[in-house]
Amino acid sequence: MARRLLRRFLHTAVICAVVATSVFVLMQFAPGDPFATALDGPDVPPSVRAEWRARYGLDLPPTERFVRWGIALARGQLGYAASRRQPVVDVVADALPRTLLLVGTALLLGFAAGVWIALLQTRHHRRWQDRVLGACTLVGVAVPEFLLALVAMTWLGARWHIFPVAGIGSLGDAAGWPLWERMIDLAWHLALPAGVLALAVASRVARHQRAALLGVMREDFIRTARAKGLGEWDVLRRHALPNAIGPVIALLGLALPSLVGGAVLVERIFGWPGMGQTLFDALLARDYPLVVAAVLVATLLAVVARTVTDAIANAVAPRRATGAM
Amino acid sequence: MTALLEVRDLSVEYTARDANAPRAVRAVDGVSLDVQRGETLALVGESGSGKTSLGRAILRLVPAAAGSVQFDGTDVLALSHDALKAFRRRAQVVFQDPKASLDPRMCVGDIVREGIDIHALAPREAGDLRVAHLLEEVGLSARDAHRFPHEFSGGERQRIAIARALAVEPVFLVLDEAVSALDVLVRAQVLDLLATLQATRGLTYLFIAHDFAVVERIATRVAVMQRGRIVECAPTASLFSAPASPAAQALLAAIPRIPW
Amino acid sequence: MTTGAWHHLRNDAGARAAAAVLAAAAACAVLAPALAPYDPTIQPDPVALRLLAPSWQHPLGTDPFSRDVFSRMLHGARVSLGVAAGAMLLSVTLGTALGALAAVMGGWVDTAVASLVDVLIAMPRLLVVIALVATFGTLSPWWLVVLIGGSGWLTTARIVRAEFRDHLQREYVVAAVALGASRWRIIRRHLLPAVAPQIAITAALALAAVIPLEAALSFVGFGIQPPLPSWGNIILDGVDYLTSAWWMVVFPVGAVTITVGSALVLADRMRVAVGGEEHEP
Amino acid sequence: MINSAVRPAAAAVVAVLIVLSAACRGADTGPSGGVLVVSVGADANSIFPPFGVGTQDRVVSELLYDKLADIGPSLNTIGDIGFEPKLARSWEWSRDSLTITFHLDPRARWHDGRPVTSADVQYAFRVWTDSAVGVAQRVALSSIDSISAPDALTARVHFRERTPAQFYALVYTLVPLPAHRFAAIADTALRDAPEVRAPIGSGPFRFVSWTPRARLELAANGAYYTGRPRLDGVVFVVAAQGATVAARLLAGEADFLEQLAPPDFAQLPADGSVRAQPYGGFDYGFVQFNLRDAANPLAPHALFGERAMRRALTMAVNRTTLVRSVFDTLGRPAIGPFSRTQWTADTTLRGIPFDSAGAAHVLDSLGWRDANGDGVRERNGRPLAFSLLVPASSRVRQTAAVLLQAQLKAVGVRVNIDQVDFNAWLDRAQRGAFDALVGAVRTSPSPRGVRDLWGTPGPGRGAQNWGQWSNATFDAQVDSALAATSTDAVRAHFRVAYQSAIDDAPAIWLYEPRLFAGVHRRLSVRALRPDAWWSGVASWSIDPAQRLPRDRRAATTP
Amino acid sequence: MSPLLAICGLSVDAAGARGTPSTPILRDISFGMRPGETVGLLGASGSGKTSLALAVLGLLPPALRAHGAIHFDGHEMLSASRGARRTLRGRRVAMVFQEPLSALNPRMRIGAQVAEVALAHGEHNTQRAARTALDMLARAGLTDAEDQARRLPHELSGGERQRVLLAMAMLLAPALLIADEPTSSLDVTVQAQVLALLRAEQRQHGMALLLVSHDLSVIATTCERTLVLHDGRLVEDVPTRQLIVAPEHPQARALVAAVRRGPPPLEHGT
Repeated sequence: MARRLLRRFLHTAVICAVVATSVFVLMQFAPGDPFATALDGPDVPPSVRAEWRARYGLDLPPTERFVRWGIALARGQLGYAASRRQPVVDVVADALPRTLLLVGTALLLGFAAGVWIALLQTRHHRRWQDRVLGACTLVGVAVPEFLLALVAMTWLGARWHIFPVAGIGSLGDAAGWPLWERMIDLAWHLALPAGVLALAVASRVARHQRAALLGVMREDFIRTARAKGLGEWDVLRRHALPNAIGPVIALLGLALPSLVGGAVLVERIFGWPGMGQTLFDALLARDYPLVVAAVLVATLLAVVARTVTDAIANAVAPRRATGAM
Repeated sequence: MTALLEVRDLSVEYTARDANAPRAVRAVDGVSLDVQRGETLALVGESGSGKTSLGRAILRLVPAAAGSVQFDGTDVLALSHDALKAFRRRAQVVFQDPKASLDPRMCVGDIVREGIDIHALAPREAGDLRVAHLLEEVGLSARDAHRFPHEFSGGERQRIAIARALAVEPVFLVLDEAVSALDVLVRAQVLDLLATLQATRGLTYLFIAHDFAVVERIATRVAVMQRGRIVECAPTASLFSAPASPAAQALLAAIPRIPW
Repeated sequence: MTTGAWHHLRNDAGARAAAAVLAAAAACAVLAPALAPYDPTIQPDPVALRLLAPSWQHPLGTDPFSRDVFSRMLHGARVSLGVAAGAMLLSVTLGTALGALAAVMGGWVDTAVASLVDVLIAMPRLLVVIALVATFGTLSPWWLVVLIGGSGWLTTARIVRAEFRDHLQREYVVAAVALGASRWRIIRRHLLPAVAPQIAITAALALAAVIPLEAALSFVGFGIQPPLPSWGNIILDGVDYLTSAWWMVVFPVGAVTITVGSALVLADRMRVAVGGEEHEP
Repeated sequence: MINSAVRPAAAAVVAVLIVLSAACRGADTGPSGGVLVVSVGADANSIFPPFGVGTQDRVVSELLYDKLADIGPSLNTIGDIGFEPKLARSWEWSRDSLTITFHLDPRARWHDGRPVTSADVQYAFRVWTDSAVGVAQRVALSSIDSISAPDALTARVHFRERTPAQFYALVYTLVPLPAHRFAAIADTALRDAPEVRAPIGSGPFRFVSWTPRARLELAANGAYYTGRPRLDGVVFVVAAQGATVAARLLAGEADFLEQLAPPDFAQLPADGSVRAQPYGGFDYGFVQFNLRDAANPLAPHALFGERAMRRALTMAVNRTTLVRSVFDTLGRPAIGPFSRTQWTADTTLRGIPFDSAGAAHVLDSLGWRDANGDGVRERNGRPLAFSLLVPASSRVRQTAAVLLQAQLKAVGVRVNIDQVDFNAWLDRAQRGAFDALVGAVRTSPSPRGVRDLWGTPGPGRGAQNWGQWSNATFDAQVDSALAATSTDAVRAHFRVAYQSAIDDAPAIWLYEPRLFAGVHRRLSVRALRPDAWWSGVASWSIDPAQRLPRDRRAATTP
Repeated sequence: MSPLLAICGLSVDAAGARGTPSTPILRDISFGMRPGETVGLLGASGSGKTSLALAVLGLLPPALRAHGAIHFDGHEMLSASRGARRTLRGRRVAMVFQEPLSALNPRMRIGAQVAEVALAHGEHNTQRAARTALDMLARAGLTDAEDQARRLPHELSGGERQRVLLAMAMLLAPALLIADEPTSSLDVTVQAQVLALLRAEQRQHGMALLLVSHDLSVIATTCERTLVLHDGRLVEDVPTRQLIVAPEHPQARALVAAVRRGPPPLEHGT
C-alpha cells in the first residue's frame, strides 16, 4: 500500500514537472509581458520598463530564468503574480476555494440528478419518460454552457430577479449576519453558476449512467434477481446501479478538467472569481508564475480527483476476477 | 525415431495484478513430456491446472520462464523471427471457444485462407480452390466460404477453426479444449473428424481436455496435470483401468455413467 | 463494423435521422456558395439595414453589420464544420495511431503514451487551446484545426489502447499469431476492423466536442477571424443583443445544438448497434 | 448600437436626460446615507496612487486619497486657472514661477487620525521619483527639482524649469502619502508590501475590504476635513463579462455604470429605473498606419510610406456610416489626433472627405489596378492588401475593423483582420510588427499627450508613435504650443499641428464615443467630469425612500 | 393428483426486425408436471430449452413473445400481472442458472444475495433473513458458511458458486425448481457433487424438478421422465429408462447414442 502511494506520488510529481516545464516554455514564446497594460502610457519611458523587467527577473536569459524558477518551485515557492500584485499563493488561496465550491456543488448536484434521471429512464426504458428525459439530456449536453449561463443570467437574474445576476455574496451588512444566513446567501449566489454547470454535468452523467445501466440490465445476475421475485425498482437500485455506477464515477473523474474548462466561462459570466478565471486572466496577462501555479493546481486537482474517483469506482465495483488466466 | 516434441522442465509464470502488489504466479511448473509422431497425447486436468498455459508455451504464444521445447530437433524457444514463422506452419492450434477464436468480421473463406496468405502458399485462385477443398475436408461446403462465422452452429465453427489450422499443412496440432464447449452430440462428430484427419494426414495431436470422457476415445496416452505439474502419464487403457494418482482417480470417478 | 451492427444501424430510425441531419449540415457547408442568397461578408447598409428581424428578404434576419444571417449561417457551416471535421479527423487519427502503438508495442512506448495522456487529460482543453492561440497570435482555420485536433486525441487513444489490449487477448488474435501473422497484419486485418466501431463512436463524440469548442473560443475572441463567418463568431456578433435581436443567437446556437445533438445520437446508436441494448422487463 | 426600432426612443431619452442631469447639478444639499454600488468590468490592480495605472486604479485611489489641488470644471491645464483647493488650502507662486508654495489644510487628517503634513508631500515625491520604487509616471515629475518643508503645513516645490502645465503635472500626478505609515518600509519593498493593498488615505472615503476580482468596499470618512460624504459607502462590484456588468445595473443590483455600451440602450428598463447620463470623454479611435516596413524598421512601408496612399485610404472610408453603425447616435467621427472634449480641440479643421470615387481615382493613378478581376487591386503583381491588427479585448474596435474591411473592399483593397489578445496586440504595436492597427486612446486633459502619440519618435516624444510617422511641422507646432502660456497661442499652434496631421494622414481618425453613464433612479449624481466621473462622488446621494437592504451597514465614523 | 405445472400449446417467437417475419423458438409445446416429479429436458443447443425454462418464470427477454398457456400453481403465468408473477418467483418456483459466476451479483456479498430472497417475500427482519440464509448455505454444502457468506462471488470457486445459487433457489422451499444446465460450466469432479446435492434436496423437500441439459448422462441419473426438445418441438416425452433403451425420434436416438458409444475403434498412426 505504501509502495503504491509512493508510486502514485512520484507519478504525480513527474506529471507536475512535465506540465510546469511545458507551460514555462510555452509562455516564453507568448508575446508581451505582465506589465503591458501597466506600462502602456505615453509618460512611461523605456527605462522604467527595463526596471520593471529587471525587478521580476524578466531580463535574464530564459535558461537562467528557468533554472531559478525551477529551484524556487521545487522549494515550494510559487513566486509573485505581477499582474495581480500579490504573491501567487495568495491569489490561489483566494480563488481555489471558490472554484472548489462551485465545481464541487455542480458535481454533486449534477451527479445526483444525473443518476436519478438515468434510473428513471432505465425503469421506463423505451417509453415516453425515457424519450423525454433523453431529449432533455441530449440538449443539455449539446447546448454550449456559456449560452446557458448567459440566458440564465439575463432572464433568471436580470429580468425576473429570482437569483442575483452575479457576485459571491450580498452587499451591506451581510458580513455581520449569523452563519446560517450567510450560508443561505452564499447558496443563493451559487445557485445560477452551479446550476448551469450542474445541468451540464447531470446531462452527461445521465447519458452515461443510462447506457451503463442498460448494459448491466442485460447481465445474468439481473435475471437471477428477478427470478428471486424482486420488484423492478429493487432490481435497479440494489443490483443494477451498484454495478453500473463505478464506470460513471471514473468517467466523472476524467471529465473534471473539461468541467473546469467550462467553468471558466461560467465564472466569467457570473462574476465568480475562481481558478478558471484566474488562469484565463493570467494567460492573457502573460503572468507565467501565476499561469504555472494555476495549471499545476488544476493538474493536481485533476490527478487527485482521478485518484479519488478511481478509488471510489473500485470500491463500488471491485474488478471482477477474470475467468481463466 | 525421436519424439516430435520434447518438452523439458518447462515453466510458465504470470504476473497476477492483485489488489496490492503484483506477484508472479507459476502456472506451469517444470513440466517435461514427449509427444511421438502420429500419436495423440491427451493432457487432462481441472481448470487452473496449467494445461492451457503449457499448450500455449509450447507454441510460443506465451513466454516460457524456464525450460526447453524441442520440436523436430530444433529449439522452439530460441527461434529467430523467420524461423518462428516457419515453425508456425508446422505447429497449429485449435481453441476451445469456436465463437471467440474466429474473427467475426471476416468471412469463412478469408479466415481459412489467412494462413495461406501469410505464408504465401498459393496464388489467388489456387488459394480459393484450396480453401474450398479444406472446407469440404472438414465436412463443410465450398459455398460456406462466403458466409460469416455467426451464421454457423458451434460444431460448424469448430470445423472452420480446424480448417484454418490445416490450411498451412501442419504436422502438429494443439487441440486446446477443442470439444469442451460443444454439445455431446456435436462433440462426438468433431472427435470423429479429428480422428479421420489424423488418419489421412498423419497428424500428431496434443489434446487438452478437462474431461476423461472425451479423452478415452481419442488419446493414445494421457498425461494428468494438477497445479502446474504432470502427476501421471500413461497409455490410455492402462490409465483407465488402473489410475495411479489421486487426481486421475477423481477424474475417472467423475465420468457420469448412465445406469443402463 | 460487423455486418450485423451495420445492418442494425441502418434500420435504426434515430441513427438515420441523426445521419440525415449531419449530412444536411455537410451539404449546407459544401453547397453554401450556391445556396446562400447573399455574399456572407457584404454589408449593404450597416446603418439602415442592421439587426433586421427575420423577413422574406432575410429569412434569419441581419446582423449588426447588415449582413444576411442566413447566408452567414450557411457559410459558417462551411467553416465550423470544416474545422470540426478536420480537427476530428486529426484527433481520431492521432489517437488511433498512438493508442494502437501503445497497446501493440507495450513496454516503454505504452508507458510513455499513457503518461502523456495522463498529463494532457489533466488540463482543461479550452484553456490549453486559448493558451496556444495566445502564444501564436492569430490563427488561420488550418492552424485552428491543428490546435483543436492536436489537443483532442486523448479519448480516442485511451479507448483504442484499451480495446486493442482487450482484443489482443482474444483467441482469434492468438490464432492469427499462431498462424504466423505479423504485428502489422494483425493490426490491419483484425484489430483495426474490430475496433473500428469504437473509433467511429469516438469520432462522433469528438465532432460533438469540437463544435462547441469553436463556439466557446469565438466567444472569448480567439476563434475564426472576421469576416469569415463561423457559427461561433455569429454567436459572438449577436451575444450583446440577446434580448433585442434573438435571431442572432437562436439560429447559430440552434445549429450548434442540433449538429452536436445529432453527432451524440449517432454515437449512441452506434454504441447500441455494436453492443446491443436490450433490456428485460 | 441600438436596434433600429428603439432608436428614436433612445434619442428622446438622451435629450430628456441631458435636461434632467442639468437639473440635478444644482442640488447641492440632499439626504445622506446609502451605499453606492458601482458595477465595473475590471478590478483595480493597485489602489495605492503611485502604482495605479488603469482607470479603476485611479477611481479607487482618488476616492481614498486627496490631491493637493484638483483640476476645475473647465479642465484647463495651463497655469493654475480653475484649479480647486484640496489638501492644499492655498498656494502661491514665486516670481520666476520656479517655486510653488502650498499651504496644507490644517483640518486634513489621514484615515487613522494623524494630520496631513508637508513631510507627507516630501515622502510622496521621494516615492514617485526613486527608481528603486519604479513608479511608471516618474517622468511626469521630471521638471521638479525638490520639495522642501518649511513647516508642518507648508510644502515648497522647486522646479528646474517653467512649463505652462507645470502646476497641472504636479498636482495631477503627485498625491501626498502617509509617511508615518510607509516610511519604515524600504523603497524597494514598497511595491509588494501588504500595506499598499489596504491603504490609509486622506480622501472622503476610507478603505474597508477588497476581494480581488469580486468586490472592493469603501466607507465614508466621517472625519473628512470638508465634511462627511453623503453616501455611507461605495462598493465596486466586478464582473469580467460585459453583459454581466450591464445586467447588474439593469437589474438594480448596482446603482452606477461608468459607460453604457450601445447594445445596453435597447435594454434600459421601461419603468425608467435606470437612466443614461451623458458626459464628455477623452477617447478617440483611429486606424494607425505603420510607415515603416513591419519586418525592417529602416525601410519605408511598401504601402503606407506613400502619403497619397494613406490619403486615398482615408478618403475611401465613410466614417459617418461607420460611426453610426458602431455607436448609433452615441459617437461622432473623430476629426484629428484629439478628442473634442480637450480644450485645445478645434472643430473647424479641414478633414479628408469621404469620396470613394476619388479614392479609386488616386489608387488608379498610383498604379494600383485590378487587372485580374478578383476585386483586389494589384501593382506589379502585388495585391493591394494589408493586415489590420485588432485587440480581441475591444468589441468596439473589432466592430470598426469589420466595417472598415468591407468599406475598403469596395475600392479594391483587401484588409486581413488580425485579431489578437491585448497583450500580443500591444507587444506587436510596440515592436512595430504590423501594417496598420486599430488604436484607441483615452487622453488626459492635458494636450501634452499628443506629442507622445504622434510626435516623431525620439527623446521626449513619440513614445507611443508606433506608426513611426514623422512630420517636422507637426513637431515644431506642438512644441511651440506646449511652451506657450496663453491659451489663445496654444490653440493657434495646435490648430496648425492638427491640420498637418490630418493632411498627412498618419492615421484614419475614426470615432469619438459619447460617454453615457448608467445611473439608477435612486441615485442623484452631480455633473460627471469628463476625465474623472468619480470626482464628485462625495456629494452624490441616494434617495432615502428608495433605500435597499444593502444600504444598511455599521456606522462609518471611525 | 392435479398437475403442478401444465403447459398447453406454448409457442415462443422472436419478434423479427421491422418487416422480417418472426422466427419461432418453441412450437406448440404441451406437457405437465406433478408435484414432486423430476423431469429432464434434453436437447441440443439451440433447441429452445432455456426459452422454455424462462417462459415458465415469465422472464423471457422482451424480444421474445409467448403464446399458449402456462398453468402453474393455480395461476396462468402468461396473463398474470407483473406483481402476481413476482410473488410466485423465488417462493413457489425457483431457478438455477448455467453460469454461476455471471448469475451472481459481483458486488454483493453472497449471504446478502441469498437473504434477499426471503426479504423479497415478506420477511422484514434482516437478521432473521440472514440467519435463514446462513442455514441454507450450510445445508447446500458450503463449508464454513458463516465466513463464506461475507465473501463476494469472485472469491468463491465455481462449485461453491453453484451451491450458492442452489441455496438461493431452495431457500423458500419452492414447489418447482428449474435447473438450467446447472453443471455444464463446472469441472467434471464438481459436476457430480452438485448433481448429488440437487438430488438430495429434491428428495428431502419433495419438490418438482425440471432439469435442463444437453447431456443425457446428467439427466439419466436424476430424472424419472425425460422430454426431448428438437428445433422447438417436443419430440419425446417418455420415462427416462425407456428413452435410453428405445429412443424413437431420430434426434433422441442421436442424443442417446452420443453418450452411449464406447471408445471408437481408432487406428493410431502408422
